[in-house]
Amino acid sequence: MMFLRKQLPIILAFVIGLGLWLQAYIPHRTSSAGLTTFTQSWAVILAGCALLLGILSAVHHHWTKIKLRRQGFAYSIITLGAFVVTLVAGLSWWNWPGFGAAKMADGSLFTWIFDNVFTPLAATMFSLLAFFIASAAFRAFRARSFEATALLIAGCIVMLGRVPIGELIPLGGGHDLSDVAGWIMNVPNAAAQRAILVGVILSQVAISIRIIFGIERTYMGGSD
Amino acid sequence: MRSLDLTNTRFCLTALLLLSLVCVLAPHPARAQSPSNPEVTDHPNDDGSAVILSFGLAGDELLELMPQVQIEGVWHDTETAPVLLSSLDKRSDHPEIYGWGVTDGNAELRPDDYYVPISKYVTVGEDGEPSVVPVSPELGEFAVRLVVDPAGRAESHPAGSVQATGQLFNRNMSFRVLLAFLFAGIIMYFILAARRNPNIFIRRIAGLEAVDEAIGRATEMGKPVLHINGLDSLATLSTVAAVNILGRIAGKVATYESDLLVPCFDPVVMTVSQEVVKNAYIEAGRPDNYREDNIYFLTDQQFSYTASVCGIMLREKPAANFLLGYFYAESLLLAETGNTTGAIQIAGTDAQAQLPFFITTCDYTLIGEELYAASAYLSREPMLLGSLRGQDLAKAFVMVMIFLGTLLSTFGSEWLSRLWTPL
Amino acid sequence: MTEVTPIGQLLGVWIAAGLTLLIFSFIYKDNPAFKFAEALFLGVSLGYTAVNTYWNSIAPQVIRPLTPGVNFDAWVLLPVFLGLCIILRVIPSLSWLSRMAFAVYIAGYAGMAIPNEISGRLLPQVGSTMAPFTAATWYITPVILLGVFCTMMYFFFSLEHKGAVGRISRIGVVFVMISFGASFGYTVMARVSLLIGRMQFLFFDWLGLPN
Amino acid sequence: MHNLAKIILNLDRRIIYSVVMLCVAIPLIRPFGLPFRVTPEVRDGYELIESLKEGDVIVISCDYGPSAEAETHPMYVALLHQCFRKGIRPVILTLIPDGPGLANRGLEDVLAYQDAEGQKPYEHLESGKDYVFLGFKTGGQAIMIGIGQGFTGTFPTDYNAQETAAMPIFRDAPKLADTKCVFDIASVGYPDFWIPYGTERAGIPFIVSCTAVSAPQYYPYYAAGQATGLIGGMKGAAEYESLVDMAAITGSDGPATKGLDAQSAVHVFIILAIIIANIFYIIDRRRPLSGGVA
Repeated sequence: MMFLRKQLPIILAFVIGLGLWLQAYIPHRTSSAGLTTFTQSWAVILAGCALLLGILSAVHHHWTKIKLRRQGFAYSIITLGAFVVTLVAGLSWWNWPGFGAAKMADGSLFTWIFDNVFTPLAATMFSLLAFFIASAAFRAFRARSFEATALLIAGCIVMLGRVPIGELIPLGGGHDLSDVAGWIMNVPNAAAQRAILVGVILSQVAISIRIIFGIERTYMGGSD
Repeated sequence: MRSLDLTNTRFCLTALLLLSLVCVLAPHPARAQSPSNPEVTDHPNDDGSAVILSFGLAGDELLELMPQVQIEGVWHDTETAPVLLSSLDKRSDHPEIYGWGVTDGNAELRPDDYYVPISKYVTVGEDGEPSVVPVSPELGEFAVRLVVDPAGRAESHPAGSVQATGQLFNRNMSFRVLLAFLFAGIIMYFILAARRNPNIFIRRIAGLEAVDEAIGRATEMGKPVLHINGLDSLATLSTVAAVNILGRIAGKVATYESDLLVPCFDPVVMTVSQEVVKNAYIEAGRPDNYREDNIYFLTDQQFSYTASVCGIMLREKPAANFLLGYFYAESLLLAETGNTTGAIQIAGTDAQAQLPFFITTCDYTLIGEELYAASAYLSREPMLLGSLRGQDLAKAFVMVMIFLGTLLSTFGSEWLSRLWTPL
Repeated sequence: MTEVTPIGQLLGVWIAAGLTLLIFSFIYKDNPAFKFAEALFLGVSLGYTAVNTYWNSIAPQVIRPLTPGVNFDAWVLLPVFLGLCIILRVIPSLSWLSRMAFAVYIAGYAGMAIPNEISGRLLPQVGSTMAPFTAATWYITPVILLGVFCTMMYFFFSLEHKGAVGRISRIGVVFVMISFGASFGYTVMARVSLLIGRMQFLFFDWLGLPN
Repeated sequence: MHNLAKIILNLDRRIIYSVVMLCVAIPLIRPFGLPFRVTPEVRDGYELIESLKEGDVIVISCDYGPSAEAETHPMYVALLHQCFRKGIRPVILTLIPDGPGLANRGLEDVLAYQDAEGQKPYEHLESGKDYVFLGFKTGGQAIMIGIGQGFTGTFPTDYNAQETAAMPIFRDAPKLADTKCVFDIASVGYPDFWIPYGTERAGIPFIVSCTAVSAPQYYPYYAAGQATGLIGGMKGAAEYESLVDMAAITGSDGPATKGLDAQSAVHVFIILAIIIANIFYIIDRRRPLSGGVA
């Protein structure tokens, strides 16, 4: 039993991880068939099942809230109601041309919900950022230190340089502010981003190695 | 009627064949008298799905070339199958097969050397219908010839025959394999070394010292602590780092006896977070205070998740917000909303595009790799410390390489930068 | 194209506009209208996820290969078993079963990450930093080299940021800050575009102002 | 003076929000039409597509949802016009769950597009032959690697539930390496994955069109030649619209071009706000505010 609980997952991780790692260096057919199986079938199925579990968890969370009449339970009723309506619309108004990815029927209730409820809510939520970024800039872009000043100046140059106005501010020599903005993006920005990228890649390689060799067991929920 | 049917396979394939021939010939107006030295070889470093026909062109007469194949090793003059071409390139454009060009000391490679990969051809079955056959090792030896000007003045060059074979190792990957094993070796070495001697120095990471302060303040105010694991799955490695840190935070929260809220974006992250937090509570000796209901799945749609988390921030008014992991556009919405509620905010991500917003709106921000280092710093766990030391060494190696490469290329040798160019 | 009736379309625009305004009310302050929109949004998105998961993962990858016929493939039972292990987490005594599934899933991605990160990102990024110094690119190549070197120094965790290391990493921080400032400036544009999009909807699609 | 500084520095957010709202609303109703120039990173992307021949297959990955519609959707529409005009055949797919709705709508809009004379130039195009929309599939990197080995294996059916194996487009281009480029229109981080898991493996060019927010992080790829073109945000989309000449095709400026004035107005306001805030900050230096660099 202990073997199933502790050792088996680690052995599985080692075999699958190492296999998919070394696979990249082997051009042979068997190797790419293994990769295909993992990416096209296994990963998709596991991710799908996990999502179903997640949906169960969310429904349970709201159901408990309603059952215990917790604060704001009325909103949970709205959430569950909207969930059921969308689910029924999505599973029944779809065409059924055999199995496989099916077409979202044009004009169906599900498409209507997507276009007129989901889309405007998502887009408006996202557009709140326009307000938030203005107030964040106002509060945070202050010349507190040398570094903060660098942030501020680079920010202002790029902000002006990336809209038509920037092309109207000449700097001599046939250049204008948008050229400076372009240089900042392409040179110092690219350099810093590249350095961060290299560090992140090495960290990812390290964490992957730890997972494959069973040293990193966060996914098992710590110790048992 | 049948001849008018445009979905007819024969029609489609013929059109396809002609189209692909046009595609090949049009952009490369190969001007030559006749191809010289046609030669067919197996495509190296592949799975046996192609052979290569290479030849030289000289002169300036525009040629129409059409390679043909036969499955048996010996040529018959009849029933040859035309080849569907995907490209006609200069050999010097393919360092992965022929090595770098003349400038790199490969005198064998002249600029007028051409190459055609053959991965599929058209054959006519017994029912008279043409079909496209992919090249594969099972087909045995291929005989290939190059027909010049198929319109009439036919002139063919047998190019010999070869069997398409799949290789077991891609030689172009040698340097990458070496690099991966080198990094793996360095990291494993330091992890093992750290187990023997866990006293490894790591520099102070600003922001992490504030973790205790933030949790302490939440306890004093009787407010919960909010932790977000980013908006990616556990397949994204920064999420693994975030969950790791969650374990440390949960341990402290358990000791201080405040509440910990973890609304999740990904169901796998949710279940793993539940396990991690539960264990942290058990280790802190407070298993009764663990409430699984506080770690739940919201939704995996970005902005409905954001709207809900903003709602939680405004209604529960957590005193400390931890925003760790991978974030997208919602970063500023979350951080600004948290800022209006007056919470201490500690953020950390390797999503480069989102870092500026955390930097301007949060109290402390872990930049890029600092997120990965943070779990080592907080836990002081030997294996994480050792791994971090290993990464530093790998980084130093990369820095030295960049210096050497720049130096060499400035003085005219492309050797090192070529080594780092993936083929 | 779509067979939505004009009534449905009109109703749709009005509902969309109403929901847009409900969310906008959040910038004044949190209020029941926003809470309503938030709850509705959460429910719809959960439903959307469920429907998508069914049609895009379960139907083609589980039901299709398990239906007798040309596509039948019994090997799918292996990942399906692991998938069931994930779902069995709802039974606490069996929750440990999901570890096997997570091990496969996470280690699989970790295994793919190593070669692909090195080939696809590390090599080209390092390789292209090794550019020769020439007079024509004096304002590019040396600056990039300096920036990459100093910033990497900042992310060195084994050394205390004192003395020369401290000064070099300070330069690195300046590069990082310039980069973040530039990103911020660039993003202002992105965020404003989103608001423009919503305003275009409200003015032109809903209120019908002349476009 | 110090009191004034305190008031200004702690200005209620809602005042800033109102000004932002006005800065967007006024230019939308009364546009002033500032001219703009095309940047090389956008031109490079445009020219790569322009250099393709009739019948070439490209992959368009629509990795954006409705939330980023304003920035990314105009780019998609302009690109489809460019493709169909030149006879380039797009294989359209999406890797994010809220992608298919918009990707399908954009495709249908362009296919049904009517020019000034009432002609429908793209009416004869056939799904599966001249274009195909594969829909969404979860998996991200896995899908990229998957289509590197074969489109039809990864997507057995397209969005309309048609079997892909029989489609002529996939006979010409059965896998990623047989296509001419990947054009990723993204509001999420998929370009970071497309390069290592998709285009670098297949050895084909990559063009990224993204929201302005993620553009800076893709500059290293553009600089290293891993991305042939980089179209950032609404400005990039407006530039692309002007290259494709959407004004000539549809009779009026594209949506991205129309939004640029409001864009300029808000930028000027934010910069003025930053300058004012800094002046008062210097006056009132004794009281540091929260926030800042770790």
